[in-house]
Amino acid sequence: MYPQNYYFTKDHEWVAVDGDKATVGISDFAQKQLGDVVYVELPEIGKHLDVHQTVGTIESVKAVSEVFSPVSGEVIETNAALNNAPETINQDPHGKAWIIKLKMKNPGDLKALMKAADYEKFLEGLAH
Amino acid sequence: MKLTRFNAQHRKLGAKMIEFCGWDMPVEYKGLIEEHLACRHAAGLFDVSHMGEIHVTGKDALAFVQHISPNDAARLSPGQVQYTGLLTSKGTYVDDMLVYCVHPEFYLLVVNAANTDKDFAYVVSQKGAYAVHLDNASDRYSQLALQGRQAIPILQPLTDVKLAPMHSFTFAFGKVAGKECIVSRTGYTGEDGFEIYTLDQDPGILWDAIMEKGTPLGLQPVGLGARDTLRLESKLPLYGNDIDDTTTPLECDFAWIVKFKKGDFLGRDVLVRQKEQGLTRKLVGFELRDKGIARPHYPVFVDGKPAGQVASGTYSPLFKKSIGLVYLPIAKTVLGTEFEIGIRDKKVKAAVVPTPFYKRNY
Amino acid sequence: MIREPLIFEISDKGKRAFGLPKLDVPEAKDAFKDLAVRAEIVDFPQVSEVELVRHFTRLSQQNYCVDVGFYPLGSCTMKYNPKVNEKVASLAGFTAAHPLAPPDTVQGCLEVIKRMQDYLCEITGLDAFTMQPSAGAQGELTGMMLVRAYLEKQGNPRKYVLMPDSAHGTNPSSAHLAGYTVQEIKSNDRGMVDLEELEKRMNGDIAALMLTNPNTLGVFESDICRIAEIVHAKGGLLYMDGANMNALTGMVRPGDMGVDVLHINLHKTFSTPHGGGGPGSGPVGVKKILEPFLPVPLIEEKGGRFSLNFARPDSIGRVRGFYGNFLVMVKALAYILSLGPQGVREIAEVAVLNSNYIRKCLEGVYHLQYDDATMHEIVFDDKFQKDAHGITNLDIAKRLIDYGVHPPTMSFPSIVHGALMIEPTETESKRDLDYFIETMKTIAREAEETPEVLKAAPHHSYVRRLDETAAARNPIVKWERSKTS
Amino acid sequence: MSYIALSEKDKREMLARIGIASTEELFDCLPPAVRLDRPLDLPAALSEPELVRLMETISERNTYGDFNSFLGAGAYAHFIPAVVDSLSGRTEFVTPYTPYQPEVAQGTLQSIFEYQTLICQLTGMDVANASLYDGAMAAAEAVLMAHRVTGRKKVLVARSLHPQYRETIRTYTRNIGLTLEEIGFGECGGLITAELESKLGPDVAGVIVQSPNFFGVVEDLAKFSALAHGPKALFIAVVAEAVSLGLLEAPGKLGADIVCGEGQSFGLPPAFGGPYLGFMGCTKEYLRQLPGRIAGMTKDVDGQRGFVLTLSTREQHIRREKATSNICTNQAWCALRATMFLETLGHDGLREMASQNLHKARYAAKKLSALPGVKLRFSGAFFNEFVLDLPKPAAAVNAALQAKGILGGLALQPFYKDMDRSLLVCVTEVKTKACIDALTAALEEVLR
Repeated sequence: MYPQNYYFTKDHEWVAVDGDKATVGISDFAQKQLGDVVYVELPEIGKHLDVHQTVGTIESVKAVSEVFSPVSGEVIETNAALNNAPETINQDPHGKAWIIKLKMKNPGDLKALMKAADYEKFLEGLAH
Repeated sequence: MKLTRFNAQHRKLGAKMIEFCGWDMPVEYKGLIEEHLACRHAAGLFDVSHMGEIHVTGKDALAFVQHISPNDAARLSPGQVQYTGLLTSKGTYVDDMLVYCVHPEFYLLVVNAANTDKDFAYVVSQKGAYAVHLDNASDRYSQLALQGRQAIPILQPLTDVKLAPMHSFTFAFGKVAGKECIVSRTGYTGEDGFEIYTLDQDPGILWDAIMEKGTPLGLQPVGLGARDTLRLESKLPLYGNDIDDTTTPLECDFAWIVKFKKGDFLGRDVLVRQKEQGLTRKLVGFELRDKGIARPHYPVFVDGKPAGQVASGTYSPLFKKSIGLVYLPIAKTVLGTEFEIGIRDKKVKAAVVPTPFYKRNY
Repeated sequence: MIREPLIFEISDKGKRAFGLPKLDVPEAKDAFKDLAVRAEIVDFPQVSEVELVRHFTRLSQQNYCVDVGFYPLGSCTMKYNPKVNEKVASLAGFTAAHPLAPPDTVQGCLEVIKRMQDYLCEITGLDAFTMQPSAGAQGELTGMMLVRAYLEKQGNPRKYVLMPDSAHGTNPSSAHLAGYTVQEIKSNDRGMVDLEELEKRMNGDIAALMLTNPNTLGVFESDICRIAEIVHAKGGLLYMDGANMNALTGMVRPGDMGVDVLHINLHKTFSTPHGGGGPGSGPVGVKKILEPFLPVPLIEEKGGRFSLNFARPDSIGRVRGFYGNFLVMVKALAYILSLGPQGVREIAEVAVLNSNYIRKCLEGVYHLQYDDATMHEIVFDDKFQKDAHGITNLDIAKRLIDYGVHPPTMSFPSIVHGALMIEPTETESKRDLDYFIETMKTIAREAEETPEVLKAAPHHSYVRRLDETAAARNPIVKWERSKTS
Repeated sequence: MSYIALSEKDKREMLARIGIASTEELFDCLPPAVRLDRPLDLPAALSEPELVRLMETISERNTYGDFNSFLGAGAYAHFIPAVVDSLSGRTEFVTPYTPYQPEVAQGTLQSIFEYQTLICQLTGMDVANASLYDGAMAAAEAVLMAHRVTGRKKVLVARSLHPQYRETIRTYTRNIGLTLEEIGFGECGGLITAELESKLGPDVAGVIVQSPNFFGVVEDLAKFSALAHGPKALFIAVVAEAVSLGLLEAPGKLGADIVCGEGQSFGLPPAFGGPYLGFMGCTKEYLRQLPGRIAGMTKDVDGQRGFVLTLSTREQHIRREKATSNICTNQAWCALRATMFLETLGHDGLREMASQNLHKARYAAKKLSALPGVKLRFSGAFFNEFVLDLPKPAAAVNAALQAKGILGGLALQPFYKDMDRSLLVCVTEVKTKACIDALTAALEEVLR
């Protein structure tokens, strides 16, 4: 279910790494929690983010939730498609619905993150 | 946590459950927007068993209801329902409620789940010398709401009550799926539809039968989430957001439930004065002109200066935009008036628009 | 003793007791053209006035009546009928008035009816009254038709009417004639309505609960307010049979106890004479919600002028000709005016006192199936006498006749076997009460010592026990020259 | 004035015997919440002289007695012999209850038995009951009876049946699924034969016709009963003016299965509409379907003739909802007066009264219809009532006549929309020639 090559945070973001480029989104678990996503607020390109700094906000009809950056770096691309099709986040959270791409400053940040298997265990933990 | 008598049904449907005023309630099933639109375009079924029911009985029942309600219950004949408020002596809301005239000596008050105990205590405190018996029957009642244009085709095969001839805001006793019920042509969605009350201790069949009949007609179970967006699109007030013990029916634009001519009632003199002196603020509908979603308690700015908070605000699944209700200074309540709402770090443009946002056309 | 013959047996051609003035207009020629005219009225009586007068005077002497002695007929309220009421009811102004006369020529009659409507509203705590029904049974029917009309107006007349198994037989037949199916509810072990049972049985198919209160055992349904609540909660109505109003006047008002519709009997509570079985009068009172459905016409007053209102679109119509048993209303009005507020209250006060005095004095002598507090009447039964000596309530009743007392009611309530339903009313003197009590004790003794005397009673009446079986098996319901005599 | 017979001493002794301090304790069973905590709002008690004065004052507000009245239409002014008031006023007749205890009620029972016999003789029926409330209710009970007997649900009702009787029938039948169809009246004022024929069928329970009908016209009962019997429907004859039975053939002899009607004419004053007397008889095969009380003859244990209420298994206290009727008390005392009235008049007296009614009505009709613009509405033979068609609205004419001290009759427009110029005039034996001539003269003036 959760892509093996992704890293996950306790706040339910995911990171996919390609060299020093990191793609960030929210996990399937997170979108389920949010329910129907109706609005996404994206950062400006070029903005520098530290670990756990706010990337933007995702709003469902009932809830607002912030997306935190799993790693530090500079925003090099945002998924403008989400402005007009926020529901993509419910439909394809691990794929089309990526939120930002970062140029990583410190790959060491990844050490603090979970791999898919650990994340699933972590979710089971939440269930009980 | 209290369970409604339909809890098993919600679990079976895999509803997302939350605690709501001490009740284990479904907030959504398949998804808020889908549920919202199903109710707008076909029909929705709501478990609203958490609502409060209070019996007012005895020979002074009418006189007592007249005392606690600003609306004129004397106009009700048996079988009719009336929307009104439960007011403090200051004319502000303790709650809003429906008054069912079952008989001139038997009235049923339906109040909000969040306020049931407070309301009952308040009603009791008003008993005084009235020859009435007050009974908080909330836990004995279960209640379903079947709302939407398909409500009659879905419900009629299940009941001996003739639905089509019923006027809105009337009710009848009858059997639904073999269970003794009160079938009331009322609702909280802006759609046509029915609220079904039963004292049956095992009413599960009601839910199952209605779902079975309704599913082919597009019926969906609807959770508390969509219930709120549906009511807001129709500008039906929610206690705690739009009305509370600081607001009066006049301010929230419900002057029509205040019948000064009927004689005295709780809060009357204050309301008379407020009417004479004129309102300083009023509840109006707005929509955002820019991106974003205005939510309750977000700060409001008029001419750049802070002017209170958003009362109700949400994303409208039907209109796909951000709508809401807000108290504005009377001068600023003119349609089209622009103001700002603080959403996190920015101020977003909003404008006063006509309400209700949604009005059914059938 | 002279056996009084039937009038037909003393009739003889040509005898007359009456004559008219000579016809003062010319006889119409061909008067009988196109008419089927009868040659004679075969065997129609012809007697002299003195024979006629003696005939009826002797017949009258074969009747027992309230003016002769104690008449404790339960649920019939055989109280004294004041003479002045008869006098005022015979005033020419009232008796001559034609029911279709222009209202401005019969203001007095309309005032009588209007006053009765108003006074009965005050006494019962209801909002409107119709004086039209001729007697209790017609009042019940009218009341149930009102219930039906009210529910029909709301879209569903409903199917059933609930009533306790202690109800009088007219209740079910009236409900039936109003188009309802009767459902009985068992009384609890105290002879009262069982609340749990009622709550179980009450539903949206039930139009009304028909209740007699105090019930036919003379016991007040003390849960009446709760009963009303249970019935009202399902949109049903509470009907009260006011047959026993004599226990309540001035003490409590049905309208205040949640009753929506009731009938009362002027010939019971309001002392109009029973006339050997009528005429009665059974006015029906209702709460506002039922007022639009009352029979036409209603009498209304504006600025001292009385009028008849026929324009009532929702009315159930009329249940008889004209406006009711008017002269009976005149007597009841006279009674209410004589008594005044205190006197009306005294009715209940003393009726209940008398009944409880009898109860106290006869407890232990006769068996009581229920021992709750009783009001205006008390239902003993023959258990002691029957078990020990095979003496039934009928034997006891017939023996009372020998002692110059009218027997109590025995035909109901059906939940008491061998019932002796005793209602003394408020107008009895202590002397007469004591005489009755002593007589009942004597009869109880006789049941032990000389049961055969009771079995054969009455001994001193004009006729003795009559063969009712033969009468029903081979009914002779009229005199015929050939057969009868 | 109070009618309580207990002294204070009596009360004290009785309370002591019961073991309580005050009568209040006897009412502890009443819910305190609803106890009346104030005196009733009624006029203060009156002494007998005050009461009589007040009631006389009220009765004098009726000015009706001052008018020369020709009102009938179901309530008739006939002479009442003194013996009727004197004998029926005997307390032994006035103050007993229904004769449940025959041993002490032979007076009432034997007079009912005589009453039943007289009704049978007059109507030509085999059996009659002990009376019903009034004519309208008797008609309704007759319709219900026809439904019970035949099990059919449609009843044909003559439009010339008294309007109030028709209303009462409607009220009594509407809740038990009976349908009523009216049969119109023709030029003669009687039932339209063709209409009856066309509406008769195997679904018809009964045909109910009044004769003399509401317009006073005597119906051809023989013809209509024969037609009704074709599809085995019962024929019900209604008589609202009972005195006519003294002269006209008994409906039973003309084929009626049930005869019912209003007995007020027999010794009961108009009294603003009641108490009156519903009478009802039928052929013997329907005896057990006959509603109301019935007295029967039997013997006591010594073989003495006596009378009892019989066939009570038809009644509600035994049959409950299956009873033939819900009626319990009847109009016993009114029936007693009728019995006294009929036995006082006797065979010849009743015939004489009936024929005087006929002759006086014919005289009045002749005089009145001779006035310019006035004519008899119907051609059929009538008894003591007839309908005049006037050149002006009847209501207006009535008002004008009233101003002259005359009540000319009943304007029919409220009962028959299209008859706004029709007046129903009743002339009984109490109307002298002078009274009739006064009406003629007054009408002439009013119309001039």
